[in-house]
Amino acid sequence: MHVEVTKHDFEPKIVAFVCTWCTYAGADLAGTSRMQYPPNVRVLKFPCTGRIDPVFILRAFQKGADGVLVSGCHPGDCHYMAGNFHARRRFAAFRALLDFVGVDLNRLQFSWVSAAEGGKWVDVVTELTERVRTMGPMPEFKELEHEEQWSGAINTPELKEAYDSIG
Amino acid sequence: MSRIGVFVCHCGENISRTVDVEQVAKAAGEIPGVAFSCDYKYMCSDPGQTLLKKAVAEHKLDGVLVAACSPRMHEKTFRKAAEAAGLNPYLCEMANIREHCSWVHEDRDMATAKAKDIVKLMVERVRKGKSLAPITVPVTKRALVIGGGIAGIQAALDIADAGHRVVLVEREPSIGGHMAQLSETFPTLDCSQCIMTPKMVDVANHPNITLFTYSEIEKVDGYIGNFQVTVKHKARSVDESKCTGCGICMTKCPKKKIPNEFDQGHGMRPAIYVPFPQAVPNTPVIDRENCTMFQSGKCGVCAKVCGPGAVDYEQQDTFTVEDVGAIVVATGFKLYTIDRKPEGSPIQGYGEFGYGTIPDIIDGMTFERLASASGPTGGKILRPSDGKEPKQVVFIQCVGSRAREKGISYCSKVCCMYTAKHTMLYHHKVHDGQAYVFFMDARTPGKGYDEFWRRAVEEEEAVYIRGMVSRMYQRGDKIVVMGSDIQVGVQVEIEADLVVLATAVQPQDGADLLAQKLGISYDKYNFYSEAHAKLKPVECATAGIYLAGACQGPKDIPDTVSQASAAAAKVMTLFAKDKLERDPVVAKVNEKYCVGCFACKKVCAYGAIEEKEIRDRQGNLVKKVAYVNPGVCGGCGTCQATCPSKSIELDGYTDEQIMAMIEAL
Amino acid sequence: MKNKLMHLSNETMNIGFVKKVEALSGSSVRRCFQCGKCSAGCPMSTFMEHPPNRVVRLLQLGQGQRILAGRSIWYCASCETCTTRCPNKVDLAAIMDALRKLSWDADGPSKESYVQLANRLFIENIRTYGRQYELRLGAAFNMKSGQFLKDLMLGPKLISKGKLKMFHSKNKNIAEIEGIFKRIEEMRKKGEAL
Amino acid sequence: MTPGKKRLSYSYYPGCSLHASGREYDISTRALFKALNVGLKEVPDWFCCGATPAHNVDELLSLSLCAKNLSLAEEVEGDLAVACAACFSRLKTTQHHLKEDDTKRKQVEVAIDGPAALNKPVKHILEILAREFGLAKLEESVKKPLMGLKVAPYYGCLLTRPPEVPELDDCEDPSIMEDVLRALGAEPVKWSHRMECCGANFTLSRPGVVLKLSNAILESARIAGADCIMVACPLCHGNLDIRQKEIKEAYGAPDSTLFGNIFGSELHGGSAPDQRDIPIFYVTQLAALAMGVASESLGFESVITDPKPLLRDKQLL
Repeated sequence: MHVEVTKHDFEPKIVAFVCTWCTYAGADLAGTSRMQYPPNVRVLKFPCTGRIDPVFILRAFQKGADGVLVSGCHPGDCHYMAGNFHARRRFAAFRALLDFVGVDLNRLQFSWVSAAEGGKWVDVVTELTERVRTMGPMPEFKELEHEEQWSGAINTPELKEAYDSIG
Repeated sequence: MSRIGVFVCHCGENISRTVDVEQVAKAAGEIPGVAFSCDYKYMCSDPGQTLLKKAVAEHKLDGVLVAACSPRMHEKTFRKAAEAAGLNPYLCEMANIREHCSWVHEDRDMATAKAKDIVKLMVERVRKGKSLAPITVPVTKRALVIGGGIAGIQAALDIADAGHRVVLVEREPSIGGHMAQLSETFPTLDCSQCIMTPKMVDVANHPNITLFTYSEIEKVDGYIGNFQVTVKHKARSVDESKCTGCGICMTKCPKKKIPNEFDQGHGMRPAIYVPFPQAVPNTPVIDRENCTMFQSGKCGVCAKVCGPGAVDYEQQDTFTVEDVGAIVVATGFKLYTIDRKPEGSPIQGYGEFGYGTIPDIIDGMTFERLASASGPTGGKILRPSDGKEPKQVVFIQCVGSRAREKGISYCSKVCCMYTAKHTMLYHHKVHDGQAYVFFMDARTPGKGYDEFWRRAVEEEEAVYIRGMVSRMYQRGDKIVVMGSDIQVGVQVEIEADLVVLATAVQPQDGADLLAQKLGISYDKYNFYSEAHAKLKPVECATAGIYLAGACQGPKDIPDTVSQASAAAAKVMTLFAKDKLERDPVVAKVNEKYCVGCFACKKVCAYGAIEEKEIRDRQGNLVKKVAYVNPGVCGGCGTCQATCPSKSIELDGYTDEQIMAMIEAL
Repeated sequence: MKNKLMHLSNETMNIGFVKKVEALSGSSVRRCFQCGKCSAGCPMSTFMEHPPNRVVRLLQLGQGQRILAGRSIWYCASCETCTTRCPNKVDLAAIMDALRKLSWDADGPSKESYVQLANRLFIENIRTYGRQYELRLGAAFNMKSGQFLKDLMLGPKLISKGKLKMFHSKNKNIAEIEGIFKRIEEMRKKGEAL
Repeated sequence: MTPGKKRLSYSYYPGCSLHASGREYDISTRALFKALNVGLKEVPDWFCCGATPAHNVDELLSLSLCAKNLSLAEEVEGDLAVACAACFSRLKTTQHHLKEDDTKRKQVEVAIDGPAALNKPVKHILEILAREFGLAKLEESVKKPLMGLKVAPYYGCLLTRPPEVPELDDCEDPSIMEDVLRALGAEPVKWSHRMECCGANFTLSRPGVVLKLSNAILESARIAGADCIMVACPLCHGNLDIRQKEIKEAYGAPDSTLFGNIFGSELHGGSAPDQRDIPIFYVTQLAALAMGVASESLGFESVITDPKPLLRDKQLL
């Protein structure tokens, strides 16, 4: 099957944090089935969605991701029994926080993709990519990185006092 | 500065067709810290692996990245090659540029750019990787089998015959389980007890088997190879070491009219009893709730007549701790009943069949007892209400099973076959009787099974009616059965003398509680979950625990025996080694920073995290910290994402590694 | 009904009709595995040419027209026995309601006119009077169905027993009933309700 | 509620039948509540609930009519007491559906041009007697126990079905009628047809259906040795009472299959057929009678199958 490739002005950068047992395997299945999806996604493999720290998502946005996908096993199917349940609770809270900070939640997607759902992986990635493409780039966090980066120097009296009090 | 080698594979044309592998290799070579990069047609081939080994030696590489297929495909291959070249295998990683890149994208430029990115990320992962050593744990070569039905018996005998010691724990006073209750078995119609009791005797006589009946699992500690299991030995009120099994206590017991559980309540037994004559062990127990001595303090007949003085009214429950390396769970099933269920129960009864109040509506197991030569009627088919021989018997399949409205949507698998068997047994015993079967589908896959069912229809003259029964009620001494034949499209009414329900197979009572003690998972019905439906059908997700028989799902005897032997084989495989090696992806605690909040302990699904005391030289408690038992840790990393002080870390997926990868985005 | 050959194809299976039935009834049709328990318990089954399970089967095959052409749906007494006992939570009573509604809308080609007529008169009575007046209902039914002598002996007896009122008054708030009928008709016209 | 302190009081939806063919149900309900000192205030200007014909062909109309009645009932204090089993079923079903289905609720709110009031508890008379007034208190209040009266309690279709809607009792094995009968001193008989359909509203369009189904019910009651049948639905009452004579004419001797086939009488051999009249009582008639209410004010004169000989025989008149 040949898919007509269209060139776009904006190619969003999508980062996917996936668990190794379900979604990574599901993405493998999409490959062995030769399904096609946008090449914008970069996959980072974790043993379990339970391992994924929300900080990783923030960092990914800072490092230029325009959209982030977190995907693991379906609830109840976790290889590690309950990791995805912890992830689900954690990210429910985290989403609310991101919303509060002002991040458009359309840039952050959570999904369950099992090892048998190659097609679903393709759908999820395609949908997220196209959605983020219409939203345009996300510069806010990138700028934030430069502003807030701490040189490591204790160059204000407040900082010095705080540092000393830790001992 | 690290010295990483990057090897980009063409995979024939699978990768190189859409990814410019030369460019990827070239770009990789320009990443700081990459000391060597190349591309090759088939990295997994012998010459490919040799190329990798040579490069490690020549360029003194301290890390290897193979950009090729999915790590699920060849990670083991390349880690072995790296190890052969003298590198720690965990410093070898794979970048998936086939399944995740070349196969799913058409645009060569974009695919190549993506492949470069993937390689860049993975180089960072290799750079921050650590040498890891496989974890070894010793193995106690003694197995525990829970449940003494045919599954547990088969597993215990197989393991014991292989030369390993086995502890077999059974909740009831005798082993034998449900198979001992059956009259004849399909599809051969051989007598169940005739093939079962010799196996029970084998268990009792086997030098490698320790048998604990009337005992339950109290507590399970430890992990694969090293379980400590506390067994509760319920007070039998009879000293097993003294009892000779003469049975005089049972004949003299004045309380004889207690419904016998073994006969489904249709025969009688005394208060001091063995469940059935061939019981193993042949040592009676006193049913304290029904014993006059225990209830009113007066009687004591059994103690007076017991020659060896084995009866002991003062006996207490005792506990032992058994060290075992593997556990086979074989707790079997119970049958669903149509009784009214307590309010809020997820399972419902059958009000339309009278909620079990009509005496001549019985279940399949009761029919087995009626048909059994050792049963309460001596093998004659006589109905419970008035002891008459029923001339019209209606069998109804799928009662409870395949009825999601009643709370059970699965098929119980054995009912089609045993109902066919029942019609045959009935026809053999009551020549002028007629059997009717209401059924939806005849599910008879299995060797000789469909032929068996057809025989029931064609030769034994059972009338099969495709349709279900809506309602049954008593009219005089008959039961009016209101059903339908969907093929003809009419309602069917039969005045039956006896109705036999093929009720659903459910897990044993307390299956969920046992699972919680063992730390294994179970489904919403309380059937135990296997690790993989296809490829790990006897393993649990919890290492070292195996499943056999109907506790995992409804099964007939041949399937149960096969699974029991398979579970035994898994135990033997485990016992073939003195030490266990396992993947070192486990969490470790940085005790310096751990504040002992134990948030990690709460989220750990494996119970791998313990509280460890840190003491100074004087022995004063300084603080408590978390400690991860590497034998138990499953390696999910949930603890690390949860830890507020970032003082627990999963080897192979450290924050440092992941952050480095994100930085390289 | 004759056993006509059933051609099955995307064209002959009217799945749109089945979807409408599912939407109106709020019950799945595909969930039925044809155990026949509904037909076994149906008090009206003997009056139907398609017993209840077969009505669902025909729906599964997209053969709505065969159901509407018959009289089975008009012989359902809405006793809910089928719904109560269905092992698969198929709400057959609601499916029957939906089928009757669709037949009604299509001005049903059904053979069963008496039941339809009775329903129509009943609803007309509500619209006109707000409440049901049984004498009027019975009389109108006999007139329109041409069974002038039906239950002839019962009428006077019931009137003498006070069971049938000769006279009745309209509700004071009768206008509100007309409003309900009108607004439902409008919603349907606009496609806002089925 | 503390007993004795606050008087039980209900709003009341009689329904069309209770103002016509089932007027004795209405009369006896009012008499009973008065005897028990329980308040009962009729909802003003209520409409027909639509009954079976409306939901049969137009669910939205049925839901709207019931929703309209429920909001009319809001104007009267107290939980809504309903005597007619069909009205009870329709009102409860409406509450259940509209609470679960937002789309339907919105459509209904357009139709009735106002919000749907779904929270007023709808209670059947039986529920009020057995649970709210209480069986113990009911037993205490009995002045003339219905000693020796063998009653076949007939639930019919709608009182308990479908299981998730009426919330009255177990949908296959209810006992609320039996409990009330025992409290009144009567003897409920065990019989097979207490929940079979009587033919319902086919009485108008296809009376043959009613004859057949009601015949089976009357038969079953006779076989069980019942003196009479107790009902809680005017339609069931109509079918079993008004058409009883016709049934006898149509079926003659009882048939042994209970399912009216034409060979029935042949199968029955020589024994004399049991053709006893089976009077049909409303639950409120029996209860009021036991409470000592004068039989003249219970509408017995409106009944076709005369219950007086039976009551006289049992010394209850």
